[in-house]
Amino acid sequence: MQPTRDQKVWMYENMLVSRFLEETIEQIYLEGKKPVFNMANGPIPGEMHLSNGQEPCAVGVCAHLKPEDVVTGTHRPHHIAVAKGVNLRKMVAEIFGKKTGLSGGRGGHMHLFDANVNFACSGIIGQGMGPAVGAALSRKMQKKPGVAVAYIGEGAVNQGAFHEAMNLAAVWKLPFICVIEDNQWGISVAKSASTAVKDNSIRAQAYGVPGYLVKGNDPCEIFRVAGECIERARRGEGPSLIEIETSRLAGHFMGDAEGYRPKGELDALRARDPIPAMKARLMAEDGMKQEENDAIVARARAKVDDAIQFGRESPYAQPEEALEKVFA
Amino acid sequence: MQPTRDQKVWMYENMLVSRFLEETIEQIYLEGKKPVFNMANGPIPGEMHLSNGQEPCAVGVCAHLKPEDVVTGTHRPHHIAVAKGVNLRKMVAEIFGKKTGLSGGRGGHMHLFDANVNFACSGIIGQGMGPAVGAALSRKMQKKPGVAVAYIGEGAVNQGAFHEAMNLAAVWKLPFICVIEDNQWGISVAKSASTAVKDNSIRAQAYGVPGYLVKGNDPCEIFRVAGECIERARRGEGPSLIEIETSRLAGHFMGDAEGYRPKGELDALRARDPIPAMKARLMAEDGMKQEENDAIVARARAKVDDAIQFGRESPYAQPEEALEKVFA
Amino acid sequence: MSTLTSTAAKPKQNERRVTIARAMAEAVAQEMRIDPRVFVMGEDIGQLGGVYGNTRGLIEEFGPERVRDTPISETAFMGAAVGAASDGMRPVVELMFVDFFGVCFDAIYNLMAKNIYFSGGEVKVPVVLMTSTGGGYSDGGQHSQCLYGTFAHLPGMKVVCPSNAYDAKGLMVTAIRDDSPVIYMYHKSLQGMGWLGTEPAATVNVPEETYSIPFGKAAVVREGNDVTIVGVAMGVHNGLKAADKLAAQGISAEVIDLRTLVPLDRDTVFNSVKKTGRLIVVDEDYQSFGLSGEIIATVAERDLSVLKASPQRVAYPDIPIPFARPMEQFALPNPDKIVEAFHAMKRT
Amino acid sequence: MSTLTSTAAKPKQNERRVTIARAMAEAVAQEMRIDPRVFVMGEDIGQLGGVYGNTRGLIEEFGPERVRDTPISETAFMGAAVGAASDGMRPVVELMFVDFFGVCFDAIYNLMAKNIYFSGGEVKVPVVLMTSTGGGYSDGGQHSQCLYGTFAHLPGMKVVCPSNAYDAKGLMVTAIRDDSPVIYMYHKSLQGMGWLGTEPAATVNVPEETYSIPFGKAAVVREGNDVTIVGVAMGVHNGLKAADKLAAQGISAEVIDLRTLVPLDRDTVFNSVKKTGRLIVVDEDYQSFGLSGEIIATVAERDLSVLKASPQRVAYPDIPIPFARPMEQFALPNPDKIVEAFHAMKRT
Ligand SMILES: Cc1ncc(C[n+]2csc(CCOP(=O)(O)OP(=O)(O)O)c2C)c(N)n1
Ligand SMILES: Cc1ncc(C[n+]2csc(CCOP(=O)(O)OP(=O)(O)O)c2C)c(N)n1
Ligand SMILES: [Mg+2]
Ligand SMILES: [Mg+2]
Repeated sequence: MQPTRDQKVWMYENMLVSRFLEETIEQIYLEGKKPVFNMANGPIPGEMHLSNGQEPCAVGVCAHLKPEDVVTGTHRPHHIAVAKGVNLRKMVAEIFGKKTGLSGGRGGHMHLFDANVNFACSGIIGQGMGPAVGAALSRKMQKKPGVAVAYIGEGAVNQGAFHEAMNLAAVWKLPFICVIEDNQWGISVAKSASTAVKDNSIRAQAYGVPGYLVKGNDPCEIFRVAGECIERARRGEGPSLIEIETSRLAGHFMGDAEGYRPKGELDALRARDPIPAMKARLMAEDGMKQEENDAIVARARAKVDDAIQFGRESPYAQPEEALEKVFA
Repeated sequence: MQPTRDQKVWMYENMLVSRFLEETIEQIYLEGKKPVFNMANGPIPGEMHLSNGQEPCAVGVCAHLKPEDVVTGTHRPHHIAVAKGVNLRKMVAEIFGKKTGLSGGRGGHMHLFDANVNFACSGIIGQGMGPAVGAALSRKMQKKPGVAVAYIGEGAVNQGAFHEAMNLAAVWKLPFICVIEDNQWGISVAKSASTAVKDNSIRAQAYGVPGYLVKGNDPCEIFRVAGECIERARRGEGPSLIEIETSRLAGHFMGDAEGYRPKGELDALRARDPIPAMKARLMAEDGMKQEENDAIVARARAKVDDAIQFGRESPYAQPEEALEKVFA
Repeated sequence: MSTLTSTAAKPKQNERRVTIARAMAEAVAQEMRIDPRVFVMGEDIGQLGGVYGNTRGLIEEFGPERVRDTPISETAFMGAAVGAASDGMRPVVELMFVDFFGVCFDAIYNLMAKNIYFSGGEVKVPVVLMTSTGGGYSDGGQHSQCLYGTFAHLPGMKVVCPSNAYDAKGLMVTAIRDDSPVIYMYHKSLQGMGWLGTEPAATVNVPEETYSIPFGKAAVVREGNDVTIVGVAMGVHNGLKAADKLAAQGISAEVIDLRTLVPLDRDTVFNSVKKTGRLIVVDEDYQSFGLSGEIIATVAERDLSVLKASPQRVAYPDIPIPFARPMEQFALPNPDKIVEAFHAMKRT
Repeated sequence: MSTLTSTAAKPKQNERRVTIARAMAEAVAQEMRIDPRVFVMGEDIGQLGGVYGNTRGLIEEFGPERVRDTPISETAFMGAAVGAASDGMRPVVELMFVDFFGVCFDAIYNLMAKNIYFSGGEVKVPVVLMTSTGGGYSDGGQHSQCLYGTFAHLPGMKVVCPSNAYDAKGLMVTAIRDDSPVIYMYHKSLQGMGWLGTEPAATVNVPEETYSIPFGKAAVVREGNDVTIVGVAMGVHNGLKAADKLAAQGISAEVIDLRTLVPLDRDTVFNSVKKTGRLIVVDEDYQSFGLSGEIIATVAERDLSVLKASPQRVAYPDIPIPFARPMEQFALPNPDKIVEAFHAMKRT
């Protein structure tokens, strides 16, 4: 299953939105944090996990999804949320902690929930698995359409939740796909130091489900494999697992000095940045001209600028609103 | 690696000790629980998980172990404790809750600890895995001899602890063996309803370690496979996994009416009781005569009788001793 | 003060008397009949009917799609309950023993309890988590705990602890209809399962028709003037028995069944102590940093002057639960300890 | 009353001033030098030196065998810590944020905390579990909790919560030498990590040589006569600042740093309240069913008559921790709230 030209453009544009968003957040995050970096300060305080480099994982899968499909993201959720169609204004406002944000500022960047497009995430490693499996169960029981996709990092695969949820989805033959973003690092710990197998795709065998390894951080290849898995799930044939070799172009979170990275690694990864690669491909294979590119870039930029402006200018909730929304 | 005649006799005798122990406990357990079955009553109150039928798993593995080796058992620990050489008197006294028991009656039948032979267990499914891996780590770090074996039920394999501990043992190449007792049931839930693969041995591939399936509930075959795994671990070549097809000849716990068992299953399993089979084999292959058998049976019986008498006649701790031994 | 009182104390001729186990199953069945979104999952809750009988009969009526035995994978199925609930279902999920919470507590307290807040109320999490509590039958330290304080301490979960079958049914109906997560803690020795040595007073008349009991309303199960005894679940029965003993000594005890810990009916407790001037909290959970301290602090911080004597607690000591009967029984709260506590109170 | 007092308040010229992060790492290193059984494991504690700096320098000195980065498998490595400890090692293991306890709590509270008891004392479990607590820097509801009450409620674990580097070092040494499990909770905003907006008063003079501080001895960090303010970790600093403000109003506050929650130095608290007659408990953990209730109950149950006013608490409200700065800061305890609590106290 190959993406159409429109789908490629969609993927490219969403990768750009995601990247522009991260680049803008990065700048704003640093406001108020210089000369002394103090996470508590600035317009965007707290931890900030940027997704630069991992955009292909988001767009290659989500290109197949409709709003009714369910996605759970990780602690590094922006690219996935963008590709899933989370309301960008509300999402950015949430990252700023504003009243107009997805949760009115209660959640923050690791807790983005958009019920309209069935997106959720958690800051706890591996804990998107169970809820996605539960959503898949809900669809099966209600005989409603929709698949559920859980994103998870390669480090998180060593968490018990992965194992339990994969088995449960397989036993119950649920419309579920586990997408592993293998960026080779769990904070400062390399995959080889944390994971007993080279490729997590082999772990699919432990659940009797198809397992795929996608190399090259290539949106089109991810699209192809994800398409198969999602179709399979839609046909009621059960879950599958995809491991995607991707790259983390930023620190684990902002402020990470990355002393643990081997020299040269980052440069090598940057040289393989998937976004210029996608642009080149569209130009080479799909006859995209510079003008069309400029228009796409401008659209992406405008979306981000609009959302950022909305987020920045929105007011905070009243402090005492903290006490609300504990219960439904 | 085939067991010697002595090893076979050792296995046979320990299976007998274990079985006689369970049969005697069963009787005593029912004292005070008739006509109304109330778990709280009688000389042995609380839950009681008997191991009848699973003795081969215990003796086939433990025949290779020395006191210095570490074993963690499950909520169904008696057969394993017997084969590991746990002090039988103290163990029985513990099951009675007596002051002379392994913990003075604080633990009970799901919490048997004997530091002299490095045996421990837990009533929580899957939670023997981490401690056994930790003991294996300790040996490796201290460069002390010894392997660690964790027993786990086939139902427990679907618990996250299994996955995490297997991966950890494999990444750190520890002298660790996971032994799965597949009795086809987790309380009332059949393996097929809980487990996405037919044989858990395939799950070894998820950790890049050797995985074995042993059929037939045969102590000698278990001995052979366990021997390979344990030798491998002793050579410093890392962990492995063994799934043993065994049979649960009793209810999940005493009082279980087993309405969920298919008709005829129990009779079929009883017809394949591993203890008469082992006797027949010793007679056929190793020239065991009836007299020798009688002597073995008598020895086993005597050991159990002695331990039971010790346990029964021992005093309880003073009630207020409950407050002691919370901290070391 | 709440006007609701338990029916536990008033058996009538020919009335239908029902165990907590059956009251729970009946409430779930009635809700399943009227609401196709309600389903049950957990270990051994299908053909076995639940180890404690509280799902008995459900699989026969509703089939294995809606009454699902799970693998022994609490993290997965608690997480799945959250995901299914947010997707429009109303799962009733069982954690067989509350003691097992440690294998899946992240799914419970970081997801189930917080997703409503993290979504600003946009996502609902109508999960009922049923779990068994309590000891007294020598099941050892990993199968006998109550952990009321552990659950009640962490925000985002409502916590229900019925003491009798009437309340068990009405509170279950309320729980299933609630759009927030509810931890429904049932005490094994109140379940009416003979094999657990049940407390007979928990088995009471229960109407066949559906009814609900609001959360956050304590029940004054016995009125009195000299001392207020506060508890939940088995603590209520211990309190009632102690009240009988105290009555024989001419002391009139009021007994309060909190029924829900979250929300907590602090007013009913405070008003009772205002009347009696004395407070004893009974708790089968560990003593320190838990329910007993909270109730005492609730009264003391609001108005110390209502207390005529130092409040007391009769709680489980801060030790793991021992297996042996003499040690376990020594450690458990009981009516005599409550009577002693009354007499030991330091008058101001 | 304990005669130990914190050195936090007495900076001298030219003295060595050390952060809690460094004091912890120094204590661990010194113990590792003299005891080959001590080792460290956890996520990112090797080359990274711990997200909060408390293992910095260890891998360079002791190598990756004794300073082990783990997979993100808390259940496995907490369980492994128990197994290694019972086998003669003395693991110091890190749970990066206390908020993550839910993925591995069974290994902690059903194994680590109970195996000594279940073995009748035959097995020792010398594990130190270091874990970071606290919020205030907008890290959201899964990365900002304290959970003091959650850990202190469950028997079998000692619970340590230092407020300054001097105590941090001495308590760490005691923890490592203890044969029982110790939960060592360090507050992120006291770590001396600039990127977390550290409280400067936590960075104090720390002797280079090894010393230990006994568990169960609270420190009276400021003496006073009119009110007793009790807290741990950040609560102590809030208490000290409130005491300054109260002093400006002519009110003399005594401030108690509990230092360890288990064992709990109830005597020091009680004796102080006996002197002052008034009690305020400061707690950054959730208010209900936790530390604040326990401290109030401790005084009230022992002798109500020592209290001259209704005791008060300044604790985290029973809500998940919000991300947005205005909401989070609104919810956190602070010195002004303590001063207000003093004035709001109902006199008897
Ligand atoms: C249960 C749990 N343990 C630890 C953490 C801390 N933590 C946050 S992100 C992270 C690394 C995750 O690595 P990976 O899954 O590969 O995702 P990545 O950060 O590379 O996207 C860790 C250890 C956590 N959030 N939850
Ligand atoms: C975490 C946890 N969940 C559930 C239980 C309750 N339980 C006790 S034994 C058991 C079945 C275990 O099945 P299996 O692992 O196959 O062992 P078997 O009983 O067959 O020996 C269950 C569910 C438990 N003790 N711990
Ligand atoms: Mg990664
Ligand atoms: Mg089994």
